[in-house]
This record gives sequence, C-alpha cells and structure tokens, in this order.
Amino acid sequence: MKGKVTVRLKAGVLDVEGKAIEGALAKLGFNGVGAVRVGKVFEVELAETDPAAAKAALTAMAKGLLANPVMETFEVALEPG
Amino acid sequence: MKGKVTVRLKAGVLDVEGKAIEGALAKLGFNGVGAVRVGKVFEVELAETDPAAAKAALTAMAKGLLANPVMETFEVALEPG
Amino acid sequence: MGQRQPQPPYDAEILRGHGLTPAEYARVEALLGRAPTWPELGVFSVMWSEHCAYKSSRVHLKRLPTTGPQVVQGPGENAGAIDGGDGWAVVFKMESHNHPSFIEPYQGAATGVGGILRDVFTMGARPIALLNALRFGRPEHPKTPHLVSGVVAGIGGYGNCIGVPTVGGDVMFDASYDGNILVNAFALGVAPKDRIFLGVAEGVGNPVFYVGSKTGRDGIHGATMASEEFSEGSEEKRPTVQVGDPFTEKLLLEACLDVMAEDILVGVQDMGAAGLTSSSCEMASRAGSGLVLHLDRVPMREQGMVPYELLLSESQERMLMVCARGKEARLIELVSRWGLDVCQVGEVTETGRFVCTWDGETVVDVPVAALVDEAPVYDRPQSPAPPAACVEALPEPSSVGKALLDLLGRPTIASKRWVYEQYDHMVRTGTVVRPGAGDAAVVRLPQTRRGIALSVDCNGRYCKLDPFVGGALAVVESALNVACVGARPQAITDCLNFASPERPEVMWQFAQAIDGIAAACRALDAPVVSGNVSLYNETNGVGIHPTPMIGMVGLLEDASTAVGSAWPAGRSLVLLGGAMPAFGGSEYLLMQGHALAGPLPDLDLPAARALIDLLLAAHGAGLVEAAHDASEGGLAVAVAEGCIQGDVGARVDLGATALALFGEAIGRVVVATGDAEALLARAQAAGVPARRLGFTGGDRLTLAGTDAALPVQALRAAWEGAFPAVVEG
Amino acid sequence: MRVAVVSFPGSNCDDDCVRVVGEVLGRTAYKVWHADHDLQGPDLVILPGGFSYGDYLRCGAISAHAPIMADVADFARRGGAVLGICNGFQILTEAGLLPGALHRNAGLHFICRDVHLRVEGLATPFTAGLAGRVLKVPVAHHDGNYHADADTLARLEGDGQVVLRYCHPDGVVDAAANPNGSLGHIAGIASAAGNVVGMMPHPERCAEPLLGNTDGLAFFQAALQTLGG
Ligand SMILES: Nc1ncnc2c1ncn2[C@@H]1O[C@H](COP(=O)(O)OP(=O)(O)O)[C@@H](O)[C@H]1O
Ligand SMILES: [Mg+2]
Repeated sequence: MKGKVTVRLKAGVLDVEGKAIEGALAKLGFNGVGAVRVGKVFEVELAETDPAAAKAALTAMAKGLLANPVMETFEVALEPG
Repeated sequence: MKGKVTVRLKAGVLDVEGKAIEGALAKLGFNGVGAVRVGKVFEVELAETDPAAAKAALTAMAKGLLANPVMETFEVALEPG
Repeated sequence: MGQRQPQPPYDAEILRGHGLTPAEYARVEALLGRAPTWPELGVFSVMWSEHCAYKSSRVHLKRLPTTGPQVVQGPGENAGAIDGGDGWAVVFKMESHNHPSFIEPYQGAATGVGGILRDVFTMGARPIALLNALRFGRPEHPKTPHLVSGVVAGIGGYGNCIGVPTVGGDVMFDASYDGNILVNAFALGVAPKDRIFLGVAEGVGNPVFYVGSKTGRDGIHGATMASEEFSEGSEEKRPTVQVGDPFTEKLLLEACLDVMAEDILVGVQDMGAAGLTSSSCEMASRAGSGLVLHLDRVPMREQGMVPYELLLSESQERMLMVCARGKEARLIELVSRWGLDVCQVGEVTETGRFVCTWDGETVVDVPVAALVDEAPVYDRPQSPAPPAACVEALPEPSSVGKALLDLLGRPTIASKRWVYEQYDHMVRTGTVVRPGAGDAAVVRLPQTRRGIALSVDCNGRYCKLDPFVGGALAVVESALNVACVGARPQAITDCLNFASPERPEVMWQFAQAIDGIAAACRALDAPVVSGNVSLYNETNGVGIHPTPMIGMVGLLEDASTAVGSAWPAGRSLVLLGGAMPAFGGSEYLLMQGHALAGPLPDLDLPAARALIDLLLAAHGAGLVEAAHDASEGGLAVAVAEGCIQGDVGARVDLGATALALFGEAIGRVVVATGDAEALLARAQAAGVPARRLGFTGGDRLTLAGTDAALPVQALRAAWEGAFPAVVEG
Repeated sequence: MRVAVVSFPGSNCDDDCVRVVGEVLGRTAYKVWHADHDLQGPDLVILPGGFSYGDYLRCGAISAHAPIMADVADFARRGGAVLGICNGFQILTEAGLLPGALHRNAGLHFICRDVHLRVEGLATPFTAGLAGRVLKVPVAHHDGNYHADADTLARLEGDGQVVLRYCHPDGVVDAAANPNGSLGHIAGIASAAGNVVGMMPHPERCAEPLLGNTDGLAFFQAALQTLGG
C-alpha cells in the first residue's frame, strides 16, 4: 500500500520560499498570482494492507518525525490502488 | 481560484532525503516501510477564474520555474472550491 | 540474462554512441580476437574515452615538469602530494565538472566537489580546504544568472554539508563561455607522509570490496558525455543526472579514514567518472595484476539492472578497496559503524585480465593492458591560430574617476562576496586568511605552526591571444598571489579546459599552453603534481577561450605571519615589479566595447622569479604589512581594492594615462609598508624595479594628475554591488 | 571541567569544539557517539554544529531521536549544562529541550560571515557575567531563522530567556544587523531554568589569536567559571 503525508507551514508562519517564488513568478511575467505556499509530500511504501492501520501508521510517522508541530500541520492519505 | 503544483523527482533519480528518512523511520521502530520519496507542493492563489486557463498557467509556471525538467516531473491540479 | 541487449555486429550508430571511431573499434576486435560483448563494448567505450585515456593530451602532458625535492607523489595517482614539513604530506588536485554543470548547475557542481574530495581522501588525506574556479558567459546572457546561482548553491551545498571549508576561488565572465561554462573544483588534504594510500590492486587472492552508496542508473555514459562537444540536441537528451549526497560522502570519508588508520588496505580508489570500470581497471593496471568482479553482488538501488549498467554507472559516493587477506572482518566492522554498504565483490588475480561475472556466467573478459596501455594515443594535427589584431591606442577616459568606478563594477573584477558568503569558509577552525581577505587563502597545517597558501588563476583572454604566454602568466599570477600572503610557491595542479582537439587550431593552443605552463613551472621551481584535462568545451563549433586553470599551493613556516590585502592607514604604498602594462585582453579594452585584441602584457619569467624572491625576503624581514598583485583592471584597481578592504583612503601617483592606470600586466605587486626606504633598498639590491606610489590615509582615493578623488564608500558601493546585480537583477 | 561533545552522523564541528576546550583551554573534552547511551559524567554537554543527517527532512529532526538524546534530556532535567551550537541548537529545538524552531533564512541562501551579538537576559552558564557585552562571532547556516508562536515569544522575552541578539558593532539591534530574519533578532535562547542554551553563531570558530578573533572564548570561559574550573 502507498501512503502520502502532506506537510504544510501553519498559517501564521512566514513562508520565505513561497514569498521568493511569488516574486520570481511576477518577474517571469505571470500576472494575477496571489500568495504561494510551499509544502512537502512524503510518499511512503507500506507493507501494511489494512487502510485504517496504514493511516494510523502514517499519522504516527507525521507526528513523530515528518512534521514539526511548532510550525507545520499535516494531512495523511492513501494512494488509490 | 487556487491551484496546486506537485513536483516529484523522476523515477531513476536518487532521492537522498527520502533515503535518510527511510533510515530514520526504521530506527524509530516503524516496520514495513519501503521506499520513501519526497516531493514538493506549491499552492498558488490565482486571479484567473477559467479552469482551463488556470491549469495552463500552472503548467507554464511549473515548466518555467517550479520544476527542474532535468530531474523532476510535475502535476497540476485545481483545488476544489 | 533475460534482458535483450544489442549483439555484435554493432552498427555504426551504436559505435558512434560509444564514442568509438571505426578504426578504434577495429582495434578493439583485433586486441580481443573477437567482437566485444555488449558490456565489453561499454567498458572499452569509457576506458578509451578522452576523459579516461587522455588520448589527445597524453603526448603533450609529458612535457610538464613533475619532479622536485618537494614532490611526494606526482601525477598518475588519484591526487598529487608535496612535503608539508613536520611529517605531513599535502595532497591536492583540481578537476572539471563543466558539462554536467551546464545541464544541471546545482547537482553538476555539487558532484564535482564530491568527486574531487574523494580523489583526495582516497589517498588517506583528510580534506581541509576547497577552492573553485568558475567561468560563466556574459553577465547579460539570459542563462547566466540561473547558472551562477545554481553552481554556487551546489558547491556550497556539498562543501558545507560535508564540513570542508571552501576558502577561495576565482570567477570570470566572458562571452566565450556563453554555451560552455567552466566549473573546476580543487581540493586539498593532509596525511601523514608515511601513510599515503595508492590505487593499486596488489596481492593475488586479496578480496576486493565495494564500499558506499548503492549503484543506480545515474550518469550512465557520463565519461563519454564529458568528452563530446555539445550539439543543439544534447540539452534535450538529458542523461540521468548524478545526484550528490554529501551526507553519505561525509560518512564515507570518516569510514575511510578509520579504515586507513589501521593496516587493512592494500589499495583503494574512488569510483569517479566511468565508475566501477575505471576504478578496477586502473587499480589492476598500476599493480600489473588482474581482477575478477562478481557484478551480481554489487549493491543495487534499482531493480532489473544489468552488467552494462553496473559497469558504467556513475553513482556517487562509492569506493573500491583491496583488503589484505584476513582483515575482511575488521574492514566490514569499521565501515558498518557508519551505516554504509560494504561487500566483497571480487578478488585480485594474476591473469592480467579484467573479468566480470553475472550469476556465474562470464560477461566481460578483457586484458587490462588492452583497456589501459593500448588505449589510443593521438598526436593530433596542429596549426597555429592566426595572430590576434593589436590595438594601437585607446581613447583616454573623459573622467578617470568614472572609469575606475566602472571597472570596479565589472562582474569579473567586482567583489565575490555574494559567492563566498554562501560557502562555509571557517569550519575546521583552520582558516587563517579568508576569502576576500588576501591574494591567496591560508589554512593552517594541522598540529603545526605552518600554513598552506592556495590560489587558482587563469585569464582565458590572455590564453586566447597567445596560449604560451597566457599559460605561463596563469602560473605566474597564482605564484604571485601565494607569495603576496608570504608563502613560498611549491607546486601546482592544473585543469586544462579547451575546445575540440580535433580542430588543429585548438590542438595547437593546447600544446602551446602546456609549453608555457612548463616554462613557468621550471622558472619558479613549482612542478605539476596532479591535473585534469577537459576537452570538447564547445557548442556548435564555437569554442571557449583556452583556459588552463592553475591551482598553486605554497607554504609558510609560520601561519601567523600571513598578510592580507587590506591597506592599513598611514603606510607607504610601494610598487614592486617592472612588467610593462598593455591593453591587450584587458578589462578596460572590453569595457570600451572593443573586440578582444592584443598586445599581451609582458612575460618575463626571470623577473617574475626575482619578484617572488624579493617579496618573500621582504615579508620575512617584516616589511610587508599587506600586498596585492595587480591583475584584471590594472594598477588603479589593485590600489582601490586594498583601500576598500582596509576601509582607508590613499593618495597615490600611478601615472595619468589610461595605460598606466588601467593597462594590465602580470608581475606587479603593490605593498603596504611601514618602511618604504628599506623595501626600496632591498628591491634595488635584488634588481627588481620598484617605486613609491604614495601613502594611505583619509577616506578618499586620490589619483595624482587625474580628476579622481573618490570616497572609499563610493568605491565600495561600485565594487560590492555589481555581483549581486548580475545574479539577482 | 569535563566536556562531552556529541557526534552525530554528519556533525562537522565536533572536533572544533574539542579543540577549543582541550587545546586552547587545557581542559578535558571528549566525543560521545550518538548511538551510545553514555555521556561519561560530564560537567557540560555540547551539541556541535554541522549537518547531522545531511540536514535532510528538517535540520536536526532526525538527530533529535538519536539514542544519546534521551541521556542529554535526562542530564538537562537534572540541571546539567547543555550548549547547542548551530545544528546543535536545531537539534535542541527539535528534541523539545528548547522552545521554537529554526527555519530557512529569509534570504534563502546559506550565509557564512561575522556577525555581532548582544548578550542579555538571564545568567546562563555560558553568558554569566557577559550581559551588555557585544561580541563578534561568525555564523554559518542555512536555517537560522528563529520562529516561535506569539505566546512562546512573549514568555521568552518576559523571562529573560532571549540571551543573544544580532546587533551592530555598537550594540544597536535592528533588521539590518539580522542575517537571517529571525523573530526578535534572536541569535540564542535559554531554557526557563537557564541551563540549556542554543545559539546559531559559532563561538568555537573565534577562540584563537591565529584566527584573528578571540571573542568566542568568552562563552567558554563563562562556562569554566560557573561550572567550576
Ligand atoms: N568562486 C569563488 N569561491 C570562493 N572564493 C572566491 C571565489 N571567487 C573569488 N573568491 C575570492 O574572492 C577574493 C577576490 O577574488 P579575485 O577577484 O579573483 O581576486 P584577485 O583579482 O585579487 O585575484 C579572493 O579571496 C578569492 O579567493
Ligand atoms: Mg582574480
């Protein structure tokens, strides 16, 4: 089974990379671009076959390692198939 | 409208970060974890309201800036709502 | 083997794809007495590539001087070494990663640094310093900002992470590099003199170990790619890029040094270009032995890999070790502690053959000599390039002050702070003279009072105008830089970047440059201990300027006596050296919108030698408080740079003509001294032309006889602002 | 004084810290392996700079889970003095031994240069007696941009836990002197009890005359005094 953990910066945290990309997009001539936020996706292959257990494992990984609760929020999902 | 560009390393390209995370997850006692691949998500606010035009803009941004065609592939999507 | 692969006879397309001419392929068949298997074809292709076989350059490289009492290890090994004193060997080498960096600037530059570091720690030396020499196209070329940012980030990304300080370098911009940038990385390490490790596969029956990262499909055909000129299509071809993993390299470095601290290894070599193939063949060749590799045992990153790929992969951060029999368990224990893959993949044999098996079946069986000694060597035709046009005179600037500010703002001359502040240049707490602080970097020789001085230099424009003179001047400039901080030049490494050797004019440039370098090395007693050749730096028939980069290493008895290039206040400025300036190839010439033209600055090797000896004697006598050689931009720029760095003004008489102020010559050094009389007396005794230029003090630079009376702040703004403007717009 | 310097895979400044304590100050310093569980009775533990685990995922995130960190946490809980420098600071925040987090520099570049620091806040083993001093110390990092939520920040400020701030040579604190965009121009903080300190700048890099600057020695000398020679 394949799972996915998406990690994003919390709303109040300044996204320095996102800001730089906004600027670069504007310079490249892309108009009408508002805020850009940058996050990470971790795609994880799991031996687990039970969806609920797999989701629980992904959540534990996110809490324990993949996301930093001081600055980040996360979301887990299973890949279809 | 809000769009999303997901950028991933191409299949043959070594994911050094993913490899390090695999090792760390194993040490933390997560068993049955296979390969971990790390990607990025860019969430972009767009003034554009036409879905087809928005997707085209996201694709252009991905090609021009957000993804590195030598090593990465990308995927664009519009956020519901 | 289950996978379909091409079988002989191979068509012309396949052979071309492997960089083999019909004649070369015929020779392969003659040497084998049969057609090569598919993996054998791959092996010949990389071993006979320009990159591995030096087939166009070898006949010329022989003319370089490579011996001297200071030489501990000359060319031919993974890196060269000199005697650093107190039982230390100083190990160094420079290498190019030009093509990969143009395709993927971050990873290309990063893996260039990774590769040169492995060359140094393969010898048993702990790397303590990195330098980088970069050449980019015109600042206004649309690709330049992206290439500069990517290359600099990649060099920093690798060196910072592995914890080796990047202490210096060199950056120049010129249209000739528009389609072919140069990324040359230099690494220096130190080892106990009696514990240098060589790349030899000795001792029949000794096990051969694979250590480090797993093998993937990265950069297959990288070595042949590095030997081919770019064509329109190659940006699209985009071979799988090698990705650097400095973290793994750090583990590999520590693991290797742990292993090397004990008597475990017979020989060791990193897997660089052409990976497993070249490391094993070269080790067998040096020892006159044979080698068998069981390819199915190689740690693999991907499924379905075949012998051809395993042999040609350029995955990074891997080493091949020949272990003494009976020491296998200890080797495995030491490497495993660092969490790295280690496994026995073969043995040393007495057959003189390179044999590879796959699930018990022999897939490669080739005489090592056929791959190494029988590799083609060409003395390619040469024809002299037509002599360059010469400028008779250039208009005097309407304002000297403005011309000086404009020159300081030329990206080639401007401050490189934007670059070196992205490099950790202080880790390991050995950096005595930091980038930007002196003409050469100085690092301490661990556990001693001694210092090692390093500099990389080459002006491709001079080499384009006259490759002999240009090559010699590159050596002279690097030696002067080292002498300016107070170090005696010892030896060089070179990285010879040229266009296609198949063009007689380029081949002539190459041969001339070699002769110029050789002459200067002899005159300065600084032999060549290591180096690298990068050919085919051209796109669609347009070549780069010949750019034989020189990395000079010097030694100081006492690192604490090193001096920088910042003028102190209240001192005399004295010019040492009488080289005659010229406009040829100068920054001033190009700034006038003029095409590249001669005449070149003077080359006088005995005078350069005398100047270096004088500088070192004066330094020893405490007469040199700061020193800066005049190079790009000429004398006025050299004086101004010292003012900016020292945050002090000066009142000097440099002459009032554009030629005196901005003409270029290699062989002139400005020294700040507290005792000008004594310095001038020494110069006279040594037969070195010298003259007093003026004094430092105040907060503006005044050039006598001109309109220039510029606040140091204005000089700084021009000099510091230009580089960020190129990259960040 | 016995100083344990923890080596994680990818630590680069462990030897540099050992050198200052051992060779410059003539005290005992030794390296401790991340995978072991033995601090060997130190008076002070240093988590050194570098790129542990390649800075992959987030700086310090993987090291924060190393076996030795349980012992470091224990040592800290009992009041032991712990100094995290650069990557060591990142590890301390990831391990929850210090509040907040360090993220990407505002300029997005790695930055290596001298900065000035103003010492303030509560007296820690590393800053005791230095309050009000301005010291020149180099930084070398990609992720030194300190972040904490508003409540945490207010608490840090209120309790004197901000112990180092980026400033100009004359001590003036402002954005122009801040190399990385960190909130409150914070360069270093202490735990509530003051015994755990994290700082982005590298005092071990400026503790010898040969290197042209000895300001960094002040932190080590303060530790010598507070921790009993
Ligand atoms: N690519 C680079 N990497 C690191 N340091 C660099 C680089 N390029 C230039 N520098 C440093 O910037 C300073 C000025 O370089 P440069 O302009 O070439 O000096 P000069 O013209 O006096 O030889 C030197 O200390 C040099 O080492
Ligand atoms: Mg230069």
